[in-house]
Amino acid sequence: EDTNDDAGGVDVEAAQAAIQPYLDAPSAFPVTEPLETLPTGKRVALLDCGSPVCGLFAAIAVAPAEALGIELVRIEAGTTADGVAAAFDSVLEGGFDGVFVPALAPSLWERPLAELSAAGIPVVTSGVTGVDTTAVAVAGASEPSTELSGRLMALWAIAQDGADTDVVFYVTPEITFLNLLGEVFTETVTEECPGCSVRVVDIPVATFGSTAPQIVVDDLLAHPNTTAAVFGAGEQAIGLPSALTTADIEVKTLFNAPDPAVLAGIQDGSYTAGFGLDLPVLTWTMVDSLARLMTDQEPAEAATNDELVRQFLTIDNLEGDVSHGWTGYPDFADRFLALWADAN
Amino acid sequence: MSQEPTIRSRVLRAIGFRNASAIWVLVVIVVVFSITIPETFLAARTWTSLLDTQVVVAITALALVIPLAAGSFNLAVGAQVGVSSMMVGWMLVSIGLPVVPAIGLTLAASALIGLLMGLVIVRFHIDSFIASLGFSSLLAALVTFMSGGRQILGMPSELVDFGTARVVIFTYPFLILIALALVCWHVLERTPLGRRIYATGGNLEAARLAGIRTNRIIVGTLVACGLLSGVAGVLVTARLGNSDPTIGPAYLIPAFTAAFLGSTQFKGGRFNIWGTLLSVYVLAAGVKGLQLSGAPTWIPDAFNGIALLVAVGLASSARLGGRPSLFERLRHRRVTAQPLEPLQQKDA
Amino acid sequence: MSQEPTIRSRVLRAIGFRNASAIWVLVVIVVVFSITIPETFLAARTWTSLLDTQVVVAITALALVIPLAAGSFNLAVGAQVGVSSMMVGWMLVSIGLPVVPAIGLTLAASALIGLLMGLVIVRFHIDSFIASLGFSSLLAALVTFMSGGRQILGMPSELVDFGTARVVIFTYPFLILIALALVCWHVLERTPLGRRIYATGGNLEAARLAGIRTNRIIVGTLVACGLLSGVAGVLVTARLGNSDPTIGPAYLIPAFTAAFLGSTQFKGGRFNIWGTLLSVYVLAAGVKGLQLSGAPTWIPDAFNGIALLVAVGLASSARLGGRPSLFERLRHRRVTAQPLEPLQQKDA
Amino acid sequence: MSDHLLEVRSLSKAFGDNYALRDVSLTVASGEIVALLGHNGSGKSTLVKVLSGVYQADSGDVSWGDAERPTSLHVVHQNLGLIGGLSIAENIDLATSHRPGWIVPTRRGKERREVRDRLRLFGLDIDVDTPVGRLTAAQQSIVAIARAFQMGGSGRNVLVLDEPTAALHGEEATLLHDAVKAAAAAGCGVIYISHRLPEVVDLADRAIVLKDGEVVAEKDRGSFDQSDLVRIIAGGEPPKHHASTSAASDDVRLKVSDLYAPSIRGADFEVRRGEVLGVAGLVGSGMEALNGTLFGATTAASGTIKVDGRLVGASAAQAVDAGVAFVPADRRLRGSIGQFSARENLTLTSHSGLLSRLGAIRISRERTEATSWMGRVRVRPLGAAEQRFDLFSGGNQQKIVLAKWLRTSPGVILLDEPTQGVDVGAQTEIYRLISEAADEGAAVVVCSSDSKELASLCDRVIVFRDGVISGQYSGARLTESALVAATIADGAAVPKEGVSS
Ligand SMILES: Nc1ncnc2c1ncn2[C@@H]1O[C@H](COP(=O)(O)OP(=O)(O)OP(=O)(O)O)[C@@H](O)[C@H]1O
Ligand SMILES: Nc1ncnc2c1ncn2[C@@H]1O[C@H](COP(=O)(O)OP(=O)(O)OP(=O)(O)O)[C@@H](O)[C@H]1O
Ligand SMILES: [Mg+2]
Ligand SMILES: [Mg+2]
Repeated sequence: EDTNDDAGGVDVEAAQAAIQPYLDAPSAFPVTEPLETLPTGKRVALLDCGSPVCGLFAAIAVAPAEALGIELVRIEAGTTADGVAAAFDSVLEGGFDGVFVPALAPSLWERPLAELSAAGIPVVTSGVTGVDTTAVAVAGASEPSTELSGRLMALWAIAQDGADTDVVFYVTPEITFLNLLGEVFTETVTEECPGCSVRVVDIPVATFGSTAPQIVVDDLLAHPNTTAAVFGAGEQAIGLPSALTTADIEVKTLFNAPDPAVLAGIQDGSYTAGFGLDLPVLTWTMVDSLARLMTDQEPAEAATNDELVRQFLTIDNLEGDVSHGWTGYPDFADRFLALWADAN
Repeated sequence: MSQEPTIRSRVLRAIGFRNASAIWVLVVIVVVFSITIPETFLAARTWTSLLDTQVVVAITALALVIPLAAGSFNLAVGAQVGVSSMMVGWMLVSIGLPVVPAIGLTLAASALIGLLMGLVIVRFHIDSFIASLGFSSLLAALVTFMSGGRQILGMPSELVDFGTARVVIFTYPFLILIALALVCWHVLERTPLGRRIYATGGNLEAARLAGIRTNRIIVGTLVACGLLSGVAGVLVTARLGNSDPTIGPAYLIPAFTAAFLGSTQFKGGRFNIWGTLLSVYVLAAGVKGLQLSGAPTWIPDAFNGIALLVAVGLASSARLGGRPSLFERLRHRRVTAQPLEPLQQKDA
Repeated sequence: MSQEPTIRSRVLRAIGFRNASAIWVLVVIVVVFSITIPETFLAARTWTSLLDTQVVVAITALALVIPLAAGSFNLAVGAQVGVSSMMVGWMLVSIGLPVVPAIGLTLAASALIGLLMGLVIVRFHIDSFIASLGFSSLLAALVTFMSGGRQILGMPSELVDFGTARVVIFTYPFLILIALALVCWHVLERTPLGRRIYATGGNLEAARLAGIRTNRIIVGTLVACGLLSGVAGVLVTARLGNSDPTIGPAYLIPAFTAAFLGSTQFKGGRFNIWGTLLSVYVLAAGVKGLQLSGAPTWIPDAFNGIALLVAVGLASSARLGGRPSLFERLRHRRVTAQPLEPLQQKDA
Repeated sequence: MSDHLLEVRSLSKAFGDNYALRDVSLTVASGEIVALLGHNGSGKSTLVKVLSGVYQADSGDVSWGDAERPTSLHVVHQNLGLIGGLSIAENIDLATSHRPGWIVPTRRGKERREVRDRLRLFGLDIDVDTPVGRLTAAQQSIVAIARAFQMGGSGRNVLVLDEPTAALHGEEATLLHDAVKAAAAAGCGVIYISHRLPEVVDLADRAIVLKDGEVVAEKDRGSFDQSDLVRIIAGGEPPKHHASTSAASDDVRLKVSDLYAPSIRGADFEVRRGEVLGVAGLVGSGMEALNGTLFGATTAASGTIKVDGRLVGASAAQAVDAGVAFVPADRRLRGSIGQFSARENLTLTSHSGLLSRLGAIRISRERTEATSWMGRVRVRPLGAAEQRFDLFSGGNQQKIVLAKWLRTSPGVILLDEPTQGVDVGAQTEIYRLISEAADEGAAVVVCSSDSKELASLCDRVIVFRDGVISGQYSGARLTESALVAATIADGAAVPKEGVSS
């Protein structure tokens, strides 16, 4: 179908142009400055929220930590208030030199963060928004990159269907960064395509892995004109393909930062696309930043500015084993090792 | 007292509030949504997807009914579903076994978990509530251990196709559910074994005095529960197309809700198969209608809570209330003036 | 056999496996980690923070013990904590009430929720298990409704300071826990009201026929439970510095685990306060030690499961086992070879 | 010796330091009815439980006939061992060990027919789908008995009946006696436990008396009569019971008018201060429902119940506040908290006088009080105030429940089957306590199916039939035989006196 007309005040070409840099190749590699001092013997705590994404961060972080001589301790936090509090107590008691916190709601660890910051222990985060930026040295996948994703995904949807666009964004309000993502997404659609329809539907975190697919199916059944469904998180779609099949629904699907399960779904044609986030590079960047922070060096500028490696992934450009996530730079390890090679 | 009931009064009794309040709740749901959102609610695909999406919850609830009938709580049933879902994925992908042996081994392992739980309960005289709490922690550890907290991807297509293939309008998983329900119903309601199970649940001490090997019954029902939750877990993986370490526990509460609501249906307080299935689908139909109507996210939760209270409240007040419920009174006036039953204490 | 036991034998009995197996599990935990990770495990701050982090679980468990003692399950207790945590945040931030009225209103609302649940149970003759399942759905809906699924940030500093302030080494929340435990213990174990509560839980019909107003007892215990879970919720908000809509349900399983494990301690099968507190801290100490040792993530879960089974198993087999447990036998050999009493007693 | 169906040799069983059985030996031969007698707590039920494998004996052994033809055991336990939630048919089916299989479907029509016919043998005609929990105590006994009489064809059966007639009287008891005799005649060995000595004298080929777990006497038919047994069991002649001497005053404490309730169709009567009113009647006559209704345990459909001028009947708590006490027939399910100690059960009805100034219960004082009351009603083991209630023997449980109410010095005492399962010695003791309570001003209502008990204990007896009061007896006309006749015979044939409503 031809989506290149400029009907209803939609500038499809502009949208297409805006997403073009992310269609065929990943965005730039973030770290280019060599490391000067090795953080040998430093102890780093990694908080594990228990979800598959956190598990991925933890698994990927092992290799760079080893290469840098960092002792990485994985501490189970779960997602419960007490679990997180107890885990941070262990962090505070454990005499760590640095802390890596992926994807934990900041509301659960405001107090220990203040204590860590007061104690001068560097903290880096990934996938956390709304955190006290003065206390966190490097926040990967935080506000700046989230706003960019919201905008680009909205433009992607407009680029697909032009003036007919009727898009739904699934948000999980409990996951703080998704609220921001949803806001930017809706704003962008209404700004760039006043005639298009956009709606935001909540998928509570408690429904992940159980009734979430039904919420999606019922929403799509109730809105049969929907052209694209955009998901803030992969967990929202656990069990979605078979639910869509049994309900005879066909719709374009786009995922923010697809996890391995979604990537596999893109590869086998269950899903249309994902706005890929290079988790391995992000994780290595975080470990690299910690290494620099613990040895009184400046972290990489792109890391501080939250510039991530991203690309729109489809069945056409996504190849290979995705079970550890997608990477735009299969040689990322070598690149980092090269940067670290001259340190002492 | 030994007067034979007429067929008419028997039918009326079978579908009265007292026996099947959930049917009335279902009727209300269907009528309301057929009026408010006829195009979507009455569409065929709404119903096929409804039948299909509840299969895992329904099988988990059946799995739970069996030990509950024998008086054992099993709070680990969600974790058991999670373990078998993970295990079948692990065998298929990480170990690379073919589909049939992988499923066979998974089911065997699931039954074994049930066996262990049963043995712990009867050998160490641990209350089933506590033992199964303990097991649910252990199984959560097992899932994390097998998965490292990550999904296992790339299930073979035979398994995934099986999870979504249809016979006419019913998916294979749904047909499996029906087959399992028939078997469980037959055993529980029709056979001496079923009677021994209910006797064990009714009064352990008295059942033992009646010569029933209650320990074997308890262990056996937990094995059966393990097996069924194993089937549920395999179907989860087949339907997801991957194994996800987080999905198990979410089935616990819906399964318990269905089993308990089901126990107030048809059999007047006994855990039973059809009441449980009915409950699963009544609650699901209500949620479906609300979601199709675009209700805010808190509405389905509120509906679940209210439906449960209303259905059980109708059933209990019809059964236990000092005076007959409105429905009973209307029925009495129309049908026959039966003598009141003696008001006696509840069961031992 | 009205011979008075010696003090020594009383003390020995009180801390034996049969009565207090959890103490032995605690001893093992402390010994092991004091040897393996002395610097971190024996640090004072480890213990003060351990005492403090478990306060909410412990208060929730106490809240649960009260209706359990009266024979009512309350599966909504986690949701109740969640509601009051959200409600206090909503009143403080969204409505802008001062701290004291906000807390007062929250506690009143929490008690009211308990009252409603109790009334539903006794008026409509709904099993507490089912009624509280229904309520937990309703309360989940209420939390979502109040919060829209989002956190409420920016609690007033008085509240947050209260959540972290200390008297010597104990935080205020911990002192509140101890005060509440003392009150609950006094009422349950020492007063006629407590006796009536346990009687209602022991045999509802017989308690009613002894002139106990069992309906009031049931409703009253649920009100008390609501109030305590309200306190727990307020403390959650005070300690986090914000209200989070997801935190409530997570307290359910730990609270149940502690209450049930606690029931096997000290009082031989009766739900009780000190056993429950002991259980909370035994499990927490084990998990703490494992975390400080850097054990893999699945180990704490496995520990929870095994500790629960071992503690309860020790207690039950010491109590029910045909022959004396190992511990009893050792004790007999070491303590004294008491002369057997005259084997036959003559009537007075 | 292979003639014996069952041989018990030197059996001992202790609970803690307390011997329930000591060196007990006995045999049961084919066709023989052996009566097992003894005071409450003497070990009878413990022996039954050892035989049926519930308890493991500490020493001694039990042999079951010879190897080729093992004896099979059929038991009615003292607490019946029925499952309240299952129907009559399902309960009876549970004992059928020779069922063709585990998963062969049950033929329900056939099963129901058989069960119904079997129950009719014992005089019970009832819908066999009724849950057992809804039956009266007497009906439940019949179901349990019918179940035990389901015997295999080998002829080598031992039937053990632990107080089967505790809740049965008159016609039902006679039917049971006939069935027992028929079973014995068919070659079955019977162990019959009872505190009712007349039926023992009638049935038993041999009587074995236990005392504190030891066999103290073994006598063959003809070598004992009722008074011999009383002497052996009670350890001396029990004091004769003398009915209350204080003339009942005119002061009405309990006034019942126009009472309607399930199975009661209009009752009017009064009980005066110091009076012991007996209520006789068959099962279903309204007799067994009366006290529960007066107490408010079950609500009346209409009518008024006044205690000392105060309206009661709405709830048990209201009745207790008005000074009413109620000892239900089912002590286990309705009269006690099984997991509580005897002490806690005894004081549950009132803690006044046991409290410290802060409102806490003073445990030591409570224990003293409990121990003294347990002594007064002769609970064994002596001084076991801390023992769990459900570990006491059946008769001793009954005594504790009684003591719990007498302790509160109630103004109106409602007793259902007050001495069921109580041994002959303690029975007189309980009668004395009841009379004393009446002498102190209580109005007592005793509902009992034991006409002898009513005749000897009561000042006046009213008879229920078909839910209405059909007769009233007092003074010289109040005799056991008059009551028996009045409860069963047709209305017209019975001499009546002051029939109300
Ligand atoms: N499980 C137990 N634990 C402790 N003591 C027990 C237990 N079972 C029975 N006893 C004690 O054993 C003794 C014998 O009890 P048993 O029930 O055999 O008496 P019984 O002769 O049947 O009396 P009754 O005529 O009252 O039924 C009693 O003192 C009782 O308290
Ligand atoms: N609830 C009951 N209480 C008492 N008697 C009953 C009850 N139900 C059935 N009966 C009796 O049992 C007999 C058979 O009942 P039913 O109609 O169920 O048999 P059926 O199905 O024909 O038998 P089958 O299944 O053995 O072929 C009837 O004569 C009836 O009087
Ligand atoms: Mg006995
Ligand atoms: Mg007796």
